[in-house]
Amino acid sequence: MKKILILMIFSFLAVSLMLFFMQINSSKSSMQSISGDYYLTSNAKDFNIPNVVTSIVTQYRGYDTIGEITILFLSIIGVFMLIKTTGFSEISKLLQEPGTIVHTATVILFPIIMLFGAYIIINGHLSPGGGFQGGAIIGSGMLLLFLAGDKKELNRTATHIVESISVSIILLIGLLGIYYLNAFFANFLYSLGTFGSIISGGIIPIIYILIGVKVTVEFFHLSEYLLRS
Amino acid sequence: MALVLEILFYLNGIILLTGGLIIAIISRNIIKMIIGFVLAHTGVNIILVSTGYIFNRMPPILNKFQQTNNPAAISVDPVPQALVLTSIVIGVATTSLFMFYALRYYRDNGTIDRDSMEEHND
Amino acid sequence: MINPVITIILPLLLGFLSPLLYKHIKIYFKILMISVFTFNILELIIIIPTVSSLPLQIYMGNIPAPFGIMLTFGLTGTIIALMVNFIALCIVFFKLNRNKDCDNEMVFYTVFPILIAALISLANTQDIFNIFVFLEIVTISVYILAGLKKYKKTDLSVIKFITGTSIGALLMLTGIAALYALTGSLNIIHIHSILTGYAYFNTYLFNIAVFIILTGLMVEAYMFPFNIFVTDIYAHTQTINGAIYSGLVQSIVVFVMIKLIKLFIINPMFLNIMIVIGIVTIIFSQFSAFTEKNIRRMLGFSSFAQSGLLITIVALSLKSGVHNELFSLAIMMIIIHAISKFTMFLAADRFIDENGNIINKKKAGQVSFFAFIIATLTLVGIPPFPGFYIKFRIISELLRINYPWMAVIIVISAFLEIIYLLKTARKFFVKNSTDSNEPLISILAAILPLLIIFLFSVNPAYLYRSSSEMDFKEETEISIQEINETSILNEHIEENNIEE
Amino acid sequence: MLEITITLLLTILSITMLIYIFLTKDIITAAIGTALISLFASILFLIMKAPDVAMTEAAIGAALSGAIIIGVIIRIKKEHR
Repeated sequence: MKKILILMIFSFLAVSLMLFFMQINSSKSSMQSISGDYYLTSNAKDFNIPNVVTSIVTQYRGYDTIGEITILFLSIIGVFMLIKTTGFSEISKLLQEPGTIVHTATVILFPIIMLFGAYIIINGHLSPGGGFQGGAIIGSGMLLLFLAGDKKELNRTATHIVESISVSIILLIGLLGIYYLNAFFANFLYSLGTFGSIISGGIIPIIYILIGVKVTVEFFHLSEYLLRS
Repeated sequence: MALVLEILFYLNGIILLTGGLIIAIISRNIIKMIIGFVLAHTGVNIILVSTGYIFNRMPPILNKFQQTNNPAAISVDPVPQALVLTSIVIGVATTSLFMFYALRYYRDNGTIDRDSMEEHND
Repeated sequence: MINPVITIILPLLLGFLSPLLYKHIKIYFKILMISVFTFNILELIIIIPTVSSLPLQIYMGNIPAPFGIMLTFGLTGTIIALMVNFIALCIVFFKLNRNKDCDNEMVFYTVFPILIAALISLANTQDIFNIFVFLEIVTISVYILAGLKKYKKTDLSVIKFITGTSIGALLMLTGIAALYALTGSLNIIHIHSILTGYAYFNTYLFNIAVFIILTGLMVEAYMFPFNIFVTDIYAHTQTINGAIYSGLVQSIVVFVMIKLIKLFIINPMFLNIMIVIGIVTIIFSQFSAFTEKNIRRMLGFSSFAQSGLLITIVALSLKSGVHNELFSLAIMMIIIHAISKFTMFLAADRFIDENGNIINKKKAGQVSFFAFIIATLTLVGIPPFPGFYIKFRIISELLRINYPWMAVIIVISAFLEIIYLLKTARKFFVKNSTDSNEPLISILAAILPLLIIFLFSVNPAYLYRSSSEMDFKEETEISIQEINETSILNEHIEENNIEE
Repeated sequence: MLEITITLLLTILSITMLIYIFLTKDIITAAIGTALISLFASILFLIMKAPDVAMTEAAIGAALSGAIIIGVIIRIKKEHR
């Protein structure tokens, strides 16, 4: 009875949301997205890179991205805290001994995944992709490494150093923006490079590579906590 | 044509959102509840991207010529896509914390059933 | 003058560096943290004269006004940020000699500065999606802080809390999607100018979208239908979480809420809904607090009643339409409530055990007791203290714009509050003899907020002046003017007008 | 027309998957179903001309989120025995 009631309420909710969004969709043409048009038109003179989404993520709305990496950082810290307080056994009982297929496939696939992830990160401002995507790809590659039975102990201090330093460099680049152009996270290198080359777009590739390093390390941590705690 | 496509996008998003919430509220298993929230989050992301969709346009990755000649007329709205990138990462951060809290709870109390959790504690 | 963004970036940097540094330089790290918060306070005090004449617009990444993310350090936002930093400083003082409080100290010193940075940013940001992102930072910090010390029911209460806030976040994101689709902008002030500048604009659809966002925010601010799920986080975690949550997070969320209500809600039907929700929240929370035995939860319920009160009076002031000061009084109320409530939590930490009952064995010091009493009197509104002044002004303003029933509700809820809070204080008095076992540094944490309270109560004229200056409307208007000066936007609006 | 066909197919697949997750008692299949729905969503994002989002959803939403959920479930099941 309770279930049927909940189902009814939510189907009513779904129908009303659908009507609401269809109405919005029909009234949308009168005020066509002001900020989207602005970003598309001024991207060429502001940052000079092909991927407009990247320039929005790292520059136009770069402050949101700082919030985003903060959230990832916090979630890893939280998972670390939870693992610590539940007891920490070094060698996992979760993983079975891998078969030959998994082992061989990992040996072949792992370098390719690494290369692909690095490509995605570095080309973030030219083609679809970027720090978060590439970092996640490399992080899943690391997961594969664990599945293949790599039992080496992780050097936690080193990964912590990489993690903290990369975010701090991002924030320091932002502060350099205050120094040069009197605005946090301003692109003070915007005149660098030509359209469509790897070195272009000023600080955008630098920021995306740093984000990629950080995301990689964080997802690596997460999968490590998951499989070995 | 365009309207049918837009309706389908919104329908997909809204069904995932409400279906995920239904799963989250009805199911007794806490892991299944988390799965419901993940589904609902995917649904909201689809809704958000479909607000920026315009029929017969390009993705917002444009070459030099396109960018200098009225790009606003040939590309879809890039803003919702940038927002969704942020939203997806936020979703995975929340999910991982939630899962590990469930794991810690399980290790202490030996149950992940929502109803028996209440009894267990009272 | 230094760019006030520094006040956000420095704590953030400190939080990021904490996993590296904390292990090696424990005590220096704490001193570093204290100096960062002191620096922030000084910086904000320095910019107050500048911003009180003209709000300081900060464009992140040097992007012109409505398109990039804009922070506005107006007088209101600066004073709220000052309050946040001040409370943070007191909490750090309080934590200094309590190393055994949580199982993992490093995590606290990582999460706490990030939380403070997010709250300062949240108080000043003018971008709706930015509000969502930083609110998520705040809630995730709260998840972590709540789980730091494990009591019997901690995990269950955190799981419930995550459930509630996840629903809130989903609603907020849906609302933002609708808002963006309707207006094509994410900047609050720009959206406000679109809303007021176009006659053909569909305000009903718009207000539904805003209401969805506000419903999401209500989960964080514990408005009535939601506080059933999420109150446990007060009851079953450390007392310091109550101080952080009630003093910092809830105040800022309510501030954001009343900002959104003030700018966006035009349709009178939605104003009525807000008023009903606010009044039900007041009544429900005060009666729950009255019957509650767990002290932490009781103090929590009293906070929810305050946020209900604030929402109601802001909605009433908008509904009456007459020029009145209720909005600025509401902001003063937020500040006074935050300071006194967090003092009460910190003071109560010495008296209560993990179940929220008063302990007999451990004797408490005189200073904590004194601080608790003063904070109670301030909160309830007993004459010499500033709480009285604000409540008196609110009531007389309500009578002036013809809402006597609301004044009656405020008076009744204040009576209930007096009864249950003083009943609790009396228990301390009976059960505990005096004892001078209190460490000096946590006495400082209790005395600092008292100084502020006394400052306000010695000279309420100052309070009056600052509250009359803190009219949010003017700040908004100045910002709108600045935005309209950017040429691109004007061209765009003209194009749209022609199309119409 | 092709877009509409693919979208319709994806919608139907998502709905059936959702109903399956709703009805099933086995949480591990439910978790795999979630990853599948994320994958469908990522194809949908590609149709919506959002390649960046599609890539993120496939890498983070489907792979990592699924891995976390399945890992925790397996851990709980192992400790249950």
